[in-house]
Amino acid sequence: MTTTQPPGGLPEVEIDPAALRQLADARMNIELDTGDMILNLGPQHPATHGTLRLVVRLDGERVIAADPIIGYMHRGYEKLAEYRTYPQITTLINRIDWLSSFANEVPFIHAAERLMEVEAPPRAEYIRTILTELSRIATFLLFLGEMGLQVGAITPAFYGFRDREYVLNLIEAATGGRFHPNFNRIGGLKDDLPWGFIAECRSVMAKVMKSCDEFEDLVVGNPIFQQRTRSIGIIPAALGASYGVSGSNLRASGVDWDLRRDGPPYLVYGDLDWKVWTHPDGDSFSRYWVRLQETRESARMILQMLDALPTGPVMAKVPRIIKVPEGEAFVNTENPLGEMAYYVVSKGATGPFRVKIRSASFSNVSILPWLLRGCYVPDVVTILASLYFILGDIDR
Amino acid sequence: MSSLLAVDIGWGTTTAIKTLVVLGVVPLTALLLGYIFLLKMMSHMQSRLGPMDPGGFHGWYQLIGDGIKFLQKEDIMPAEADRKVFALAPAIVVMSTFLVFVVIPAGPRMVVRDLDVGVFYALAVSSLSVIGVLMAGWASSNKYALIGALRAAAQLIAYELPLVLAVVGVVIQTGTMSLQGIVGFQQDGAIFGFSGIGLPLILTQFVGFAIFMVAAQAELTQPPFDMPVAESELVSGYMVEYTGFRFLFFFIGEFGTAFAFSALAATLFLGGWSVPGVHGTAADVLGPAVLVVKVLFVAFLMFWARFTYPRFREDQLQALAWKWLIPIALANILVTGVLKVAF
Amino acid sequence: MSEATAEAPTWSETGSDSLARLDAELGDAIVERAAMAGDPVVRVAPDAWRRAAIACKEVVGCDYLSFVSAVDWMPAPVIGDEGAGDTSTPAQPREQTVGVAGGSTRFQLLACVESTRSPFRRVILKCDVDDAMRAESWVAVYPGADWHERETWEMFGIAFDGHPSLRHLYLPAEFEGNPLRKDFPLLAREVKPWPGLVDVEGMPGGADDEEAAE
Amino acid sequence: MKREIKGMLTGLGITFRTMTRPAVTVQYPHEREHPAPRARGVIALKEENCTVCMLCARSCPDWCIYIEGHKEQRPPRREGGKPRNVSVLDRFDIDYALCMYCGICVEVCPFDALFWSPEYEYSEPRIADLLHDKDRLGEWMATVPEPEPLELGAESKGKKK
Repeated sequence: MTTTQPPGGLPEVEIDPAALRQLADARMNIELDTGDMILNLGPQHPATHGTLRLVVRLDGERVIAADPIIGYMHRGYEKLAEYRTYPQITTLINRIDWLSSFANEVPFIHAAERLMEVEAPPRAEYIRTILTELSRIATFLLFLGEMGLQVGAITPAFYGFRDREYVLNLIEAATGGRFHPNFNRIGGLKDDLPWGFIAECRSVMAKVMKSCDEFEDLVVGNPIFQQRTRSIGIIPAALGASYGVSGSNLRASGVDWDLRRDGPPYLVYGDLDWKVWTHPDGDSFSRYWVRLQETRESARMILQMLDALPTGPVMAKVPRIIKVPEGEAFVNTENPLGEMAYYVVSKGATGPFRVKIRSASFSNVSILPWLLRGCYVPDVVTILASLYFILGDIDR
Repeated sequence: MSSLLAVDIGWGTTTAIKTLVVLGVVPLTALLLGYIFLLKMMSHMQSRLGPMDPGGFHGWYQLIGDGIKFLQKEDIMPAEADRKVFALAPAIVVMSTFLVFVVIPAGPRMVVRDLDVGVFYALAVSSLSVIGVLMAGWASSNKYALIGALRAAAQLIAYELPLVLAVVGVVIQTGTMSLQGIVGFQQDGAIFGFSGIGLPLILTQFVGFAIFMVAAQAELTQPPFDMPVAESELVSGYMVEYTGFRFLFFFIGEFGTAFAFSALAATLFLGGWSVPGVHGTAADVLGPAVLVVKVLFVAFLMFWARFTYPRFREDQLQALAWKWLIPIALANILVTGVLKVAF
Repeated sequence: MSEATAEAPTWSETGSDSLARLDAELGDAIVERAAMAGDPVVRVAPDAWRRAAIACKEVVGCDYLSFVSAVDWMPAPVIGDEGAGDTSTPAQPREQTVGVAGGSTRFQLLACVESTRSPFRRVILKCDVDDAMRAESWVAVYPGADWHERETWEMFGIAFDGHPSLRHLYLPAEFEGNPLRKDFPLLAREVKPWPGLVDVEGMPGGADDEEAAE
Repeated sequence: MKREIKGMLTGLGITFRTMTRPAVTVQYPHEREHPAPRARGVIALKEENCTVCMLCARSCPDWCIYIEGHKEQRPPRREGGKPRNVSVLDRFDIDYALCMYCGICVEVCPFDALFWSPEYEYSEPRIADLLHDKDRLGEWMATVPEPEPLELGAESKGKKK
């Protein structure tokens, strides 16, 4: 209890022993109260796959707040696209999500084809689908290994790289580029498949299936991995959707939504017998699990397409100098990382007037401030790895 | 002891020779484990070959070359670092490794000092390294290093207990804390009258062996318990600011300690240098080779797990130590004690 | 615009019910509507931008935010001399045009929301931005609009009312200018001469036709 | 608990099994992998086919092709014909430091003067040395592979060397 006198003299303090003890406790608490620590993860940090920067405020090892800072790799592709012709732009968009470049080309080419009212021949669409799914497998195989590395197991990463190499060799044999195929043309493809591709592709798909089994045993089945990922970074379905989280990340939250099936029909997915995988949990583990199943599903789809590959040309008749008629087109596709969309505004010139590039990782990562709150530093790494983003796909 | 080389050597000279031998043995063992397991076994487990060119034969020279490179490097110290502590930390880490080697016997007379409390001593000095780790983390004035060091401290405290408790079973059974005594017990023992392989204590103390291996893995901060260095989160934890020869010290400390713990496990549970029926000078000659083979076997188990498993989270590690390992180790002691009294 | 009462186009076979409900909810706030290869495009009044988002989310069931961005409809200034055969940049029309669903201002907001549940797939929303360069923020409706609006703000200079922290996303904090505006120059294309200019020396004394080479 | 132990052991089994199998890596530079014939490694220039039409330089998205030429008069092809004006290539540089390996230049070339070669060993310590002049580009012609046959059911034809 304290009583104070009017200003002018020292306050007269009546000391109560109980209050004194309380006071001492309070002081003790203040002394024990540790200040928050600001930890800067990135832009160069092994968990950020490039140049994402996370500023996290820590209390001990618990994250109080996280602020992703992006843009270290911003190349301004939307601006650059305004200065280039349509064929030149495909070389740019190869480099948005550089792990699945072929899949990036498809929606842009489709948008241009829709404006020009050109349709690629069926064989071209089949080959496009095969290569899209191949790049999906390549991307996911890397994820399956990389996620192991991020939670501390060094070996799965090498298995991921090893098996991805077979798929990349296939893509290179067909397109000439391992990472940047630039193989799509408005109205079809640059070239047909090389001799022996189908046989080689079949044997690679067998390897992919085996590789998936290996990851199932080495990573998914490992109790430490499960402890590290289960109920870590749960994305509720509705919140995820309103953040624009898409692709496997959203399907791992139980949303049965795949643009290959539910979007406007594109490529030849309608002809195939396949399944959309979902997982009800929405945590890091389910994101891993869904991607593992989707890798297998893609391999199955490719095998079906190899059997049903139609004959014929791979290029429709298009003028030599491509001028796209005036109009707007919006095409979104299910890319390995999620929904990738292009909004193309054309004014009848050889190049677009404006291209809005909607990349998947950008929206997927935008949920991080919400998602990271309250987890531990090691979980930050788990969550970052399980969301699976490519910096080029965030920064464009 | 003075008749080691069949000539009369004074105490001072013997001590000097022993010191030099230990000084040489620690980096050598670190190189051995680093080369066999880190460079070669890991590479093959990952479907690759590892370094093949340096030295001509399977890249045997790689690590030596790396060591020389480290010595040539500029000694970088962060501007904000606590310079003296920063410089001292790696030395303390390595020192604890050196001290463990003092009591590990490689033959009846091939030991620097056979202490009566050898087990106790070895486990005590091995945990000195945590002081060096804490110093390194604090002095680096780096948040990653600090978190890493604090994790290391928490972890080493948690795992010191199961480590010690796992050994208690051995001590109860053999009735001695001297490592030579324990080896002798195993050499002269017999399994139901069959003395062909002696009595490796792993047969009776299997639970103790398993707990010792897990705890040793945690003491060595190897995956799945490598949170203090956690490559993907803390970059390198407490050693993040270290370069050049100071980093080399940490490296030697890491692999030297791995060897020391493997040697302890081999000595306590696999019979150490002993070959049943071989005594005297023959054992002195044969002993080191036998010990190294056993050590490599134990180290293989350690590194096998290291290259296969992901890492725990700090709280999960604590839970494992306090909820599982310590109770099991206590139960093991209880059972051993009861059986000891009963037989 | 008076087309608000015009006959609704067959926007989408599967989603006409949903669109009718969107119509009823927004009423006069819809300035213009159009169809774009099966996708409905709705241009709403600037003061109904957030209301449109709420209607899309609550009434139509578009729970998923694809993107929020903008378009600058002003023609870009020409780089270099047009007569010199410089075809390095695609030649766009010189006069300002409007896109699908019309428009009356230089800047226009552009957004797409999709549905993950109903067969009604998606709707593209547009909204004019007047010279005040302000718009309503969607963050309260779709939290994912946060980064999209920050991007639009720094790239076009459109400020969003109700956005929690409108700061630079890609560019450094001290960056000035709005790169995606058409009058913002692309330096990479201006500091280097175009290597595509025909660089063939004529024969001494002879008048030659450079195009003959093609 | 049983499942956990099984999970731990199968993991060890996989790493052990891999250890006993041969490695998949190639010991570069002692052994080399051969990229696919289509691989876009380096651009080769067949100088005599080039007519200095500038199409490649114009279609390059990166502006990394630099061409200069001059006109020359050549004797007529047939007796009594008019002398021909031909463009002669003085400079043809590709700056591989800028090149994005998209292959548009190879594709637009109407006179088959540019080809892809799968060669990849031309890294340089200095970035300026990545600018290949027409002699260097001409040397790559020897490494251009024959066009490979296409897969069953294909109709289009590959580009001739």
